[in-house]
Amino acid sequence: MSAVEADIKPEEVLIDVVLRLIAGARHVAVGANSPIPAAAAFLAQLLSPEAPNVSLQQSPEHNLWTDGGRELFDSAGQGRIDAFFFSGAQIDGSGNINLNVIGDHTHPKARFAGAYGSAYLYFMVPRIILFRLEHSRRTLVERVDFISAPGTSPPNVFRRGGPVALVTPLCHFSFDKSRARFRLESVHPGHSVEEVLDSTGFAFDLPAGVPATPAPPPETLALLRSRVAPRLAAIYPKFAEKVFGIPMPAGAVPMG
Amino acid sequence: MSAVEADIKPEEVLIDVVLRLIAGARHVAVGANSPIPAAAAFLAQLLSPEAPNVSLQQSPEHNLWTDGGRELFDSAGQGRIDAFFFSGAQIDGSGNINLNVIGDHTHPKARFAGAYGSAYLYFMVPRIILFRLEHSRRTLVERVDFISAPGTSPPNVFRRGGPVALVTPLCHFSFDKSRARFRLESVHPGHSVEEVLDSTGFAFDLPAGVPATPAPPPETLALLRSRVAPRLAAIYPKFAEKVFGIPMPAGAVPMG
Amino acid sequence: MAKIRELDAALSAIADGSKLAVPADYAGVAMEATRALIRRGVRGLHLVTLPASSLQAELLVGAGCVATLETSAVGFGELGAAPRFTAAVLAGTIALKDATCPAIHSALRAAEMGNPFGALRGIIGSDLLKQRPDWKVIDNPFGENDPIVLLPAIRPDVALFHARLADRNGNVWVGRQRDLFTLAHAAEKSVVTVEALHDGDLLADEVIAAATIPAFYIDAVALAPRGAWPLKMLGLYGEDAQHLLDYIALAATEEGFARYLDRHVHRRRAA
Amino acid sequence: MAKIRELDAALSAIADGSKLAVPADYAGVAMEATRALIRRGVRGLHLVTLPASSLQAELLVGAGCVATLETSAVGFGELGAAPRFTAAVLAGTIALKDATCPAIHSALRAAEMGNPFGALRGIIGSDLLKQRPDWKVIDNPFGENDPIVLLPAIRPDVALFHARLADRNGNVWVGRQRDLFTLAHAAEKSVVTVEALHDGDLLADEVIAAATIPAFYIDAVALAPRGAWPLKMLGLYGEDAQHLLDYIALAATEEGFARYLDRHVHRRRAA
Repeated sequence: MSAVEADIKPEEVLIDVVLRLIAGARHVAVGANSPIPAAAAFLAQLLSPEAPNVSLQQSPEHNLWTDGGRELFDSAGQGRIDAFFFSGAQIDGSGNINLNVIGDHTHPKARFAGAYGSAYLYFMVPRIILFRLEHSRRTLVERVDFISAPGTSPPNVFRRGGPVALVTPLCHFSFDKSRARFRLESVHPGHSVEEVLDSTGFAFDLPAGVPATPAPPPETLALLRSRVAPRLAAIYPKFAEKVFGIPMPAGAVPMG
Repeated sequence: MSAVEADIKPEEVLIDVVLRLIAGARHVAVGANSPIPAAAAFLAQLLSPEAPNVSLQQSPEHNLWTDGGRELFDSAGQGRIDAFFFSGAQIDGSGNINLNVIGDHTHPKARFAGAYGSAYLYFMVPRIILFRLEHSRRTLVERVDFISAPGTSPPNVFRRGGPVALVTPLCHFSFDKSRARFRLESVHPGHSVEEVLDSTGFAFDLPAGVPATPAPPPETLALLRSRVAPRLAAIYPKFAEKVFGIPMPAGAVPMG
Repeated sequence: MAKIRELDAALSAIADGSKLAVPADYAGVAMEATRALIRRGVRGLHLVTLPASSLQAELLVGAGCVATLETSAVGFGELGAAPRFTAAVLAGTIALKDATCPAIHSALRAAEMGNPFGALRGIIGSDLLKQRPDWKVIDNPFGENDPIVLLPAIRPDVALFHARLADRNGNVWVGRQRDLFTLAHAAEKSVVTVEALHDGDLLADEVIAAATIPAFYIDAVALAPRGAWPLKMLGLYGEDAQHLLDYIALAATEEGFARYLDRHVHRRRAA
Repeated sequence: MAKIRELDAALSAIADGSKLAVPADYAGVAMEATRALIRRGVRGLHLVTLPASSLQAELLVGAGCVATLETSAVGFGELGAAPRFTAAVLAGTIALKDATCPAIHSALRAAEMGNPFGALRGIIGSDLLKQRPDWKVIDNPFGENDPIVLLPAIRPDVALFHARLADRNGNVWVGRQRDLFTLAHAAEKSVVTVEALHDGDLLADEVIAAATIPAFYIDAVALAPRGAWPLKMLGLYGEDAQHLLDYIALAATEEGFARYLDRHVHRRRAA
C-alpha cells in the first residue's frame, strides 16, 4: 500500500466502485440513509459526460421531483430511473435483502426501520446496487430471516430490474440473476480473497485470479473531497464528519 | 300571466327551479355547457346562508380546483360534491341518459359530443339534476337508444347518487329511484299539464292538482340580471346574449 | 440535443401511427402545433384526449390524420357540435373508442404509476361497456358481489400540450393544470409549445418549481406565442368564440372545411 | 366555524381511535401538534405514515398513543434506530402493519380517487405479503399468468401535517410537497399547522394557487411557528440533528424516554 493509498478512506474506495457501477445512467436516484451512493452520484454529475440526473428521495433540496415523494416510485414504474441503491440488515447469497426483522416476524429478536420502497424498486429499477458497510457472516448470510425484497423472481412475475452488484468494505461482487448467485469481482486494497471467504456467510462464484479493486484516481478523490464532501455534509452530517472530518452543525434550536 | 311574469324569460324560471333544488348543498359542481346550472349555483352563493362552493369544471378561472381537471372526479369519488347537472340528447322514463348516439352505436344515425363524465358522476354525486331545454317526444323518450349513464342500478352495484329531478321549459319532474320513475311536481307559468303530457315520450306519475311553478322572486331576478349575468357572459357568451342581451365579445384575434 | 427547437423539429417525435395524448381546452391545447402536424400530413394517429377535446380533435379528424380516437367527448360546448368529428363517426372513417372522462384520467394515472390497469367506480349499466371490450368488469376482491370496472393503462407514445413558460433547460411551468403532469409522466415522450421562454431556472424558486414539470420528462419545447389560438389560455386570452362559430358554419361541408384548412392551416396565419 | 384555531381546538378532530395519516419528514411533520396530542393523552390511534416516519411515530408509539401502526419504516436514517418503536415491536405492544412506500402511496391514491383498492407491481416474493392478509394477489385480467398485488384503499379519518402558509379562509400552500394533496383528498378531515398566516387569498394568484390545497379539504388550521422542530421544514430550517442524537441516546430506556417527554412535551418548550 503506497503512502497515498494509506490516506484513502475505505468509504472513498466504495464511492469510486459505485461511481463505475452507475456509468452511463441517465437518472440515478438515492434513497434514505445512503451517503456512499449519494457521493458517487454527485461525482458522476461532475465527471461523466452524461451528467446524470440525481435525485435524493428524502431531500427536496437535492432532487428534481416536483410531484411529491411518490414521484420516485412513479418514475421508476415508468422506467425512467436507471440506478438505485439498497442496503440490508441481512443480504443473502440469492440476492434477497432483509430490512425488517431478525427472527420470526411476529416475535422478532431484532427489528430494523422497515422495508422502505425496496419491495417495489427492487423489481422496477434495472440497476440496483447493494452496499453493506459491515461485511460479516452476520450480515451476509446464506438465507435472510425475512425477505423484504427478493433477489430474483419466477419468469411470470413482472420484473424489469434487480440487484447487479454488492459493494462492501472488503470487495465488490457482481450478481448473476439467471443463477441467483454472486461472483467476486475484485477485492479492495489491503484485503484478501481469504478474508472475503472467511467473512461471507453465503457461497459465491470465485474466479481464478480475482483482481484488486483499483484505488480511486487522484482527480476523483480531489473532486470528492473538495466539491462533493460539503454537499454531503448538508444531508449526511454524521457521515461527512466521520469520513471527511467536517464538523456537525449545532442544532438549529438548543435543547431546552 | 301578469305583466311582470311576461317579462320573465323561460331560462330564468328554470334557473330559479334549479336554485331551489340545490338548497343546502355544500359544493355544487357544474360541467361543460351548463349555463342554467351555473347561473343557479352563482345565485346560491349570493343568496343562501351556506354560500356553497361552486366549481365550473371547464373554467379554471371559476373553480376552486388546484389539482387539474381530474379533481372534480376525485372529489366526487370522495363524496365531497353534493350536486351536479346533466342533460341528454335523450332522457328516458327510467332516468337513463343518452349523450352518445341515435341509432346503433356502430352505424349511428346521429352523433353527439360524447358521454363526458356522466358514466361516473351519475353514480357518485347524490343530487344529479337533469335539465333539457327541448321538451319533446323526441328528447324525452320511453327508452334511450344508448345508455350513456343508467338512471338506477341493481342493489349490488356501488352507487351513492343519481338523478333527483328533471327540469325543462315546461315543468319540473322529481325522480323516484326506488321505482325508476319520474313524477310531475309543477308546471311552469304559461304551460299546462296537457302540454306536458302531449310533449313527453315517457310515462310518469301524475298527482292530482299539479301546482304551477312559482315565478322567481323579484330579488332573485334582480340579482340574476345584475350580478350573475355578467359572470355568465364571460363563460357562456352565446347564452348570455340570448337571455340577458349581453353582446358577444369580438374574437381575440381577427379571422385572417 | 438542445430541448428548445423550432416547431417542426420539436414535432418530429410524433410519427405516423403514434399514440398521441392531448389535454382538454382548459388545460392548454397546442393548436399552432396541431396546424403544423396537419401541414406535415401526419397519418394514422391514435389520438387520446384527456378527457375531451374541441377544435384540435376536430381538425385532426377532418384532415384525415386520425385512425383511432379515444375520447369522452368532442364538441364546442354551447357554440355547437363538431361537424367533421360527427361526419367521420357517421361515415365510420375513424375507429372510435368512446369513453367517460374519469376513465381516461384513471387509465393515464395507471400508466403514470407503472400499473397495467386502473380501476373506476360507476360505468356498470352504461352501454359504453358494450363498446369497450378492452374494459373488464371484475368482482372487487375486497368486497362481496361487488362488480367494478378495470381499464387498461394508456401509455401514449407522445404527449403534446401548450404551456405558459419553459426555461432553456426544458423545464415547463404549467400552473394549476396538473393533468399535464400526468400526461407527461404517462407518455414516453412529451412535446410542449409555450407562450414564452423564461430566462432562468424554473426549478430554482420553490414557488414556481411546485408547478413545473422537470425537463427530464420533456423531449422538446417550441416557442409558439398565442399557440393555443383560437382556443383559450388561462390568464392570458380567452377562446375566440367568433372564429369557432365561423369554423362550425364553414365545416358543415367537406369543401367548407377544405377552405378553412387552406386559409388557417396551409396558408400560415399572419400574426 | 372559523378554520383558524388554537392548536388544541384544531386537534379536537383527532379522537381516540382515529385513523390518523401523517407525512414523511421531508414533506412537513406537525411535531408541535404531535406534542400537544401526547399532552392531551390521545389513545388507540391507527397511525398511517406516508410512507415512513421518524420522531413523530416514535414519540406517539413511545407515549402509548398508538394501537396500530401502518408504515414502511420508522427510523432516524443515518442518525440511528428509533428506540421506542423498536421496543414496542419487540414487546408486541402495537399491531404493526409492515408496508413498502409505494403501497401506502397507492392505497391513499385509491382513496383519493374513490376506488376500493389500488394496484402495485413488485412485492410478490416479499415476505411482507405473508404479513398482510389484507393485500391480495390477483391474476392481471389484461395479462396471462401475470400476478399483481391489490391493496385496499386507506381512508384516514384525519390527515395531520405541517405547512408553510395558510390564509384566513383555510387555504394551505404546500409547495412541492404534493403528497399532502393526496393526504388531504384521501382523509375525511385535515388538520394543518403552519409556519405563518398569509394576509390575502392564496388562491388569488395563479402561481401560488397551483400549489395550494383549497380550504374545502381543510377542517382546521393552527399557527405553529417552527412547528416541525426538531424535524426539518424545506427552505426554512434543517433538522436539529444534535437534538435527535440526544433523543436517541436518552430514549434507549423507558425512564430516559419519560425524562424526554417531561422536558420537551409535558413542560412546553420555551421558544
